[in-house]
Amino acid sequence: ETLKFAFQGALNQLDPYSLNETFTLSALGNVYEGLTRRNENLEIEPSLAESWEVVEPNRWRFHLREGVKFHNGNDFTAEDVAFSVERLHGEGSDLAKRVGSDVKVEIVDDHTVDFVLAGPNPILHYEWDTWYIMDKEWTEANDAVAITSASDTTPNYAALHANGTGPFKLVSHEPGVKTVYEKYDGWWDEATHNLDGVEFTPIGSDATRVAALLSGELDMVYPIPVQDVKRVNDNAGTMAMTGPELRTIFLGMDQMRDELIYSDVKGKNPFKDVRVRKAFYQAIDIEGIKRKIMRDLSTPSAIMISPFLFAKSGDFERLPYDPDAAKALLTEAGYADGFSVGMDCPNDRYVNDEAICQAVASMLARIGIKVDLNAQPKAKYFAKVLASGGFDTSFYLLGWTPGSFDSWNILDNLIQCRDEAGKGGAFNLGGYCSAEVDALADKILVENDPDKRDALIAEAYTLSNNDVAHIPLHQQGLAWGVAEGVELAQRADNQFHFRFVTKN
Amino acid sequence: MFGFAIRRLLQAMIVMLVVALLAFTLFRFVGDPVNQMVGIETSIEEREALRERLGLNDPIPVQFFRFVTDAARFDFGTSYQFRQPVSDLFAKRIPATLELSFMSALFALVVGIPMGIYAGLNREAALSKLFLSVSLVGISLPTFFIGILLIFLFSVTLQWLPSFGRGEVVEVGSWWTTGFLTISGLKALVLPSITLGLYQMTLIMRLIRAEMLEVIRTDYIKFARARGLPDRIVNFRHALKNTMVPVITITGLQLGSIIAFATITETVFQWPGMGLMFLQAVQNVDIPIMAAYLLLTAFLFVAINFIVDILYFVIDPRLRIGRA
Amino acid sequence: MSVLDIHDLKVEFPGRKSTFVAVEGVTLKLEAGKVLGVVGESGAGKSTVGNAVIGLLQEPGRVAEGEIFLHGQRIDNLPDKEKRLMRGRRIGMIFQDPLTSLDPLQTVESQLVETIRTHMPFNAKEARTRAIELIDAVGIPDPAERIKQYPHQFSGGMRQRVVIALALCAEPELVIADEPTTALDVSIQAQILELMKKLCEERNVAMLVITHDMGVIADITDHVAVMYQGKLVEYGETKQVLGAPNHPYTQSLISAVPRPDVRINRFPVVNYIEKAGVPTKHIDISTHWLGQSRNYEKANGALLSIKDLEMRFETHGSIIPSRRRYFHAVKKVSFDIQEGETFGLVGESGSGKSTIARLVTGLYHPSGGSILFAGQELTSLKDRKQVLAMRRQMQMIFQDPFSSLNARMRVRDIIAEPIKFHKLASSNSEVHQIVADLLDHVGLGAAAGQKFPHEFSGGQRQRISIARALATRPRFLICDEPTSALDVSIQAQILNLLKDLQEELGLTMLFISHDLAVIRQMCNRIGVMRHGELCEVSDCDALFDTPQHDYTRQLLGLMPSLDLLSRDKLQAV
Amino acid sequence: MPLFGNEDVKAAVADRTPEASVEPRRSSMSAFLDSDIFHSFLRSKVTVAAALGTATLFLLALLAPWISPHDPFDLATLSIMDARVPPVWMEYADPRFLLGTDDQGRDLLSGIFYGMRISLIVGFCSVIAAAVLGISLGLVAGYMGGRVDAVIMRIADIQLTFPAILIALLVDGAARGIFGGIDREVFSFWILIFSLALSFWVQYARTVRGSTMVEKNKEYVQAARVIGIPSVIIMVRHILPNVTGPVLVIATINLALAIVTEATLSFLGVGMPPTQPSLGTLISIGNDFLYSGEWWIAIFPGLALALLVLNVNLLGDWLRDALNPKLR
Ligand SMILES: Nc1ncnc2c1ncn2[C@@H]1O[C@H](COP(=O)(O)OP(=O)(O)OP(=O)(O)O)[C@@H](O)[C@H]1O
Ligand SMILES: Nc1ncnc2c1ncn2[C@@H]1O[C@H](COP(=O)(O)OP(=O)(O)OP(=O)(O)O)[C@@H](O)[C@H]1O
Ligand SMILES: [Mg+2]
Ligand SMILES: [Mg+2]
Repeated sequence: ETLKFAFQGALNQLDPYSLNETFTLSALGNVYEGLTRRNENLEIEPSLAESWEVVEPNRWRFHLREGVKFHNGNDFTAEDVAFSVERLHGEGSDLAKRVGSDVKVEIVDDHTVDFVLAGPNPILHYEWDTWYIMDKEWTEANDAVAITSASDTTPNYAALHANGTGPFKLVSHEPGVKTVYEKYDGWWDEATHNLDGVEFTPIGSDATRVAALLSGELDMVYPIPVQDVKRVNDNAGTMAMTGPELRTIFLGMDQMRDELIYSDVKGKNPFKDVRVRKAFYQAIDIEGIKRKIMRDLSTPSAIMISPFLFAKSGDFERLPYDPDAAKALLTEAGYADGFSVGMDCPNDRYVNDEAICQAVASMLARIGIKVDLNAQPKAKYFAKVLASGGFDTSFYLLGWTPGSFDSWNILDNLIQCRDEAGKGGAFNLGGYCSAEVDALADKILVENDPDKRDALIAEAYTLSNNDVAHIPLHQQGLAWGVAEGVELAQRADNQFHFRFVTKN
Repeated sequence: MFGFAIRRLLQAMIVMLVVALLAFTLFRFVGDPVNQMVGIETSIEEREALRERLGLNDPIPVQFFRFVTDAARFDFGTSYQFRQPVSDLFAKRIPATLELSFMSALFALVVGIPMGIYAGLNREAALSKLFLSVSLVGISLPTFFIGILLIFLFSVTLQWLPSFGRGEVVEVGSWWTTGFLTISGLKALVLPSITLGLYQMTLIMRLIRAEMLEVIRTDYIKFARARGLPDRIVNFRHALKNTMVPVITITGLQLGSIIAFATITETVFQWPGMGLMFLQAVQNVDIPIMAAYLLLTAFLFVAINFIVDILYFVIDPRLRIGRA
Repeated sequence: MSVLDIHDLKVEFPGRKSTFVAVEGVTLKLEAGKVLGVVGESGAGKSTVGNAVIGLLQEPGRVAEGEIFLHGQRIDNLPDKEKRLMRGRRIGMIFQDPLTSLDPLQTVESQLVETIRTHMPFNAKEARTRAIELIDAVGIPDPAERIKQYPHQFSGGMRQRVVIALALCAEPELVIADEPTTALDVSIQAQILELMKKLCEERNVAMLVITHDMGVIADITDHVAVMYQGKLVEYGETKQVLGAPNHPYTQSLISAVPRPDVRINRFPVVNYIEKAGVPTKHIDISTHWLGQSRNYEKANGALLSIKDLEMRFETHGSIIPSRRRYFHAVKKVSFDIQEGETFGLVGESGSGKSTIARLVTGLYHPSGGSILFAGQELTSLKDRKQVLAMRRQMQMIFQDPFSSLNARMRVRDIIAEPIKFHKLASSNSEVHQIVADLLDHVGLGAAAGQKFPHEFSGGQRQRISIARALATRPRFLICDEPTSALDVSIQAQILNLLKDLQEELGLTMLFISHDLAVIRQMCNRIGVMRHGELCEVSDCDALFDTPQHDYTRQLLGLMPSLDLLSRDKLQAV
Repeated sequence: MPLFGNEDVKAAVADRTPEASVEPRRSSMSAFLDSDIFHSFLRSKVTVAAALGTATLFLLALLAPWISPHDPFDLATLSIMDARVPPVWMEYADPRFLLGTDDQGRDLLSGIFYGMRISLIVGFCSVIAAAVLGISLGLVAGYMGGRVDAVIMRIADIQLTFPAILIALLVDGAARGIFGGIDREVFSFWILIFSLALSFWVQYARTVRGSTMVEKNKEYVQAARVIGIPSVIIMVRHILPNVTGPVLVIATINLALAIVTEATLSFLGVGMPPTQPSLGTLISIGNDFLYSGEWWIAIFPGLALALLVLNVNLLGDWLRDALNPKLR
């Protein structure tokens, strides 16, 4: 059987280290494998490593699977792992943080590798399911050791070809047009799928993508717009698979500058006042957004992480939707007549991102805040609001999935203090800063006891929630369209792996 | 004729140079390419280093000079998104766009010309008025909307024709892929060609009609009738041929804009051509692709113009001999 | 039996509000081998008769009454298909303008061959042979070669010959020629008329010649029909009609024709033709506005003095100077015009007459030589004030009354513009007065100022042009073929008006025309031009009586003999 | 030698009729009502219908703030809970919203009125800007000739290689790059007008240049020069009024084209922002809801757009034929 599927974005190139982006990693995850992998429920499983243990607090030992062969027939050995770490740290790598730069690799024997750390790190291997192991000989033979950089005039061999150990081989790849995979007969694991091949086409336009599914041309498309879920379900021969996604969508406010860039308030920054932030929070009718914009395909969230990734998330509650209270808070803060503020929003990144921003704008209008919405494609949006753009925003919408599926990633990236240049919480665009939270984060990083760790994390969230550091909105839902007869696993991290597919 | 060709060629080169300058300067201000090349977690120092390596910190004239000399060698650099030479990417995409444009132009001409002739010769006939009114719909609805409605009707509801892509393509030689040789390839061409060609068809039809109306009032047509020539000869050999001169100009220009408008059609039908790549490049601020696309469109346009000028010589003896 | 027999023809054009009757009650007969001329002023319905015969009346025109017979067969009510078969085969047609009558994209051969093969059972080769014969017959040298060329490679005269060949190629019984020579030069006109007459006699073809040129009528026709406002007012043998016209319209028409042989003071204007509107007012120059500030210093010597004037046009531009090509339109021309005199310039088309006028008025900048006006060298004037002062003294009246007035401006604004621009009046109301006055003087009446140019006839428009020229209170007036676009009758009125104004205002004039007869009536001295050179300058009478230059003699020889014309009512000087 | 056109023949006829010169002047209005153009207008039923249709739509757009049941720009009046209400004749409808609401709870009917207003404003402004630019350059190129002409026409050539869509994408990107975080609501409008004008001016310039080259050789221009009037005044006062006929036709067609192009640009994301939706923005928003059964969000604005453009095009069509002297 051949599976034909489409995704909204393109698989631009095949080098597994050059782009840290969910879809690219997911697509390459069918060809390449990491030392670990995650199953349907996102639990970590052995993959190229059969098992591992922390032999000393700072030394992790990985026992590699024997008899594994790359698609070109080469054997998989410890050499390849060491090589992959080296390459991962090479210039132009986008995934260098997968293995910290202070981590040393020691080859014990052909199938045993030690990782020596500078300090304890309980979550060392959490993101290793997307750190793919490459074949040393193949890479060197094809002169692909250096990771592609845009200034190179000849393309990196690894950007156009792939040689992994995974369940599928790459047959052909035309970036932006079509990618063809074929079943790898020599895979070490037992195949639970029944596919002979897979054909991937990127289809950017939502309507066209849905049409292609409805007309029976494709077996699977994702994502499908939430509004089309019903249509896909009603259509004979197709159905929509929905489920929660790990990504948390939230609003952020510039609390760092002394005067907002985009506002009619001059000389001071209203967002420095927690009452204003709280007013914004309470003005938002999250249920309305859930029902009307997300069509119930979202989970309103009280904290910045998905409940699936944090055991104590049930302890938190959202501030109630209460425009009157919001108005009162504003008045109290001295903005009885409201003020205007510019809002930055992507329009092709998250599910219904622009519609959410518009809805937020009209909700805020009710408490007297005039929002000037600037919604633009993600490339332009990120260029503006991220560090490289000088955090050029006053009020923004952002989504975040912690790559390690762990709260420390959130604290580190989104909540920790940062300086003007972005040192510290690099994606803490609003520049929220609390010494107490930062201190907690440091403790969390090195805490090996899971229960204590969770308690510390809960404390950090409570502190930042009290400060209304951000306004968490919801975890958006996943919606995949599947043709009848196709069964697959929908992982909450929005990765699509062919090994879970059966088609008849 | 030779001198004329040389002169046109020179002008074309100047046009290309100016376009290059425009493309280059405009793109220097669009977004930040570095952000596109690296992942979200790359540090600021790393970004700065990359910026330096790409030459994005060089003085602008240096960058422009590099741009032009490279472009002259068909080297448009490496795409930020795809990490591949832009020229290779385009080489793969050009067949798709050209085949689509060709089919649309064919559709526009094959349907538009006879309708235009008919409407011009039978000004008051009911059928002419019907042609005119119906064709107006073609220019009254935005292309993307027509495309979406066609998909809705023919792909989703009737399931006759595919809604996206080129279908199966066959390689012809080492550098061309064609959809003309397979059933699915031909089927895939139908909807996009109609969507793209509808507007041009309307224009061509109206243009021919208007020209026809004028030409059949000229003295030489009157004289041709006075000579007792049959209507067929008068209408086709004399009138139609004389309408061709302006029609060729406009059609030529329209062909250029077919290629440009393909952007939208390709987006709607996920047609893997240059336009689709360009639009994605705009969204991802992939400067090398954008620059190459603009230069390429300009080049195609200039080339078409050149051909149109040469066609004049073939059609209009006054020029052929007058210039020699 | 006569070839063509038109009986009581009425042609109408149904319009939006009313039906316009273009031709009514026309009855004509034409015998084989004879030439019938149809004359009449513009719009009289001449072409309509021709079109009705060949069945090509323009929409929505139709034959409302009457019958047309060709060799006794009724043809006006034939079905379309048979009409088409008759066209070209039995009736040939020649139109006025050879430049536009031929399809520019087809060779002469293909046009001839297709016509021949449409009407005759020839194969391609035979048709080609016949085409070459025809081209030869109409006097084009080297027919086998020339036939392969395109129309634009032929001169105007040759193209008209091709048109004639096309009209004759199926040996029709009747040829209709609608103003066949109006677009051509006098010399070529004579050749073409000669050719047509010859062919007509040789092949025993009947010919209907439509024209408004009395010269053509006198030259080639056997019978003549005079039309006026769609009606046939006179019909008879040419000699009789021209020599002793019966109808007052014919009389007035004939009297208005300028003659080379007699010089008259004023043309007899017969009011039958056109109401000139308000009678022109006499101007007392000493009290009138036009007389104010006319105290120009009397030029010592000539008012206008041209020396070695040269004009070259670049015909082929190039960056390399040696590769540029020039056309020498005016070569070393020198002449003087005295104050108060009228100087005439004649010559064939393209001889450089208009170019000289433009050089004098400053529309072109000369390539060499000098132009002295009232002692001032014009080409060296730099100061804008001085230039304007000069411009004001020189005005021009153009040939084409239809394009010389801005269609989007009211007549009063057209005339007021120069007054305002040169600040010749102190207030708006004064401007108004002056405009009204000027309109009175050119015989239009002040009310005309409210209208737009398109509401006027050609003659009336030319009067507006004159009023505009007068508005700057000029001293020197250039008239570039001011009447060549007009009917003879209207021409007479305009020439009268110019004469009157010149007398009253003491204007100096440069009068350009290709019509020797008109020149003779208007000028004191005459210059003859050819190929950009001035061949001869002499006094008017001397030129006509004792021409010096060969070319002048040739020109005089080409003038149609108007001996037949009635000489009644002419006041010879 | 003159060729007598039909018009001229008619003038000659008027010449003969004694009344011609003494006829009292009629008012320009009654002259218009009596003119051929007006009558050809009345004769064509389609055109009359198109004119009425256009007038109605223009009026609706003009009066949008007064006749719309809701103010779609006033965000404070929107409630997300009103989102995607179907038109009144369908199930689950809300009588407040005649044609239903869009995904933000905006009343579609009001949205269409306002959207039409914005589409028309964008259309008119860009057409006027393009016409002013094109006419000026065309006049100068045609009148001056030579090098000036060559330069202007080469610029036009270069311009032609960039269709409106490309220009808008470029201008939009460049503007964002240069002005940084621009206020989309304000800038989109100007960017649209700028890009549309930039891509339309060439047509005007070419047409006007062509007619100017014909006109400048006419004798009335020479007459003005003989009087001494400076070139600029000749261009503006004498030539300009004589070359406006075709310009009017182009302008009408361009208005329709501008509205459609604006819609397309909205689809590509560089048109008017959703907070100030034009018809095109409304369609591209509704486009996402075409398959989900909420067809009215795209179809009603689409119909309005098609009606508007169709009517304007029909008028343009008629105008083209009516003003073409060669076809009379
Ligand atoms: N197609 C038409 N529609 C309406 N009126 C027409 C048409 N053709 C000619 N006429 C009118 O018929 C009358 C006669 O026109 P015709 O062309 O026969 O004049 P003519 O004597 O040939 O004049 P000219 O010397 O200017 O050629 C004119 O008044 C003209 O306005
Ligand atoms: N602007 C110009 N550029 C090039 N050639 C020109 C230009 N103006 C006039 N000529 C040429 O100069 C020659 C003289 O033209 P001119 O108009 O003076 O002739 P003319 O004697 O007035 O003829 P006509 O009787 O036809 O008016 C012609 O061959 C004409 O083609
Ligand atoms: Mg006539
Ligand atoms: Mg002349």
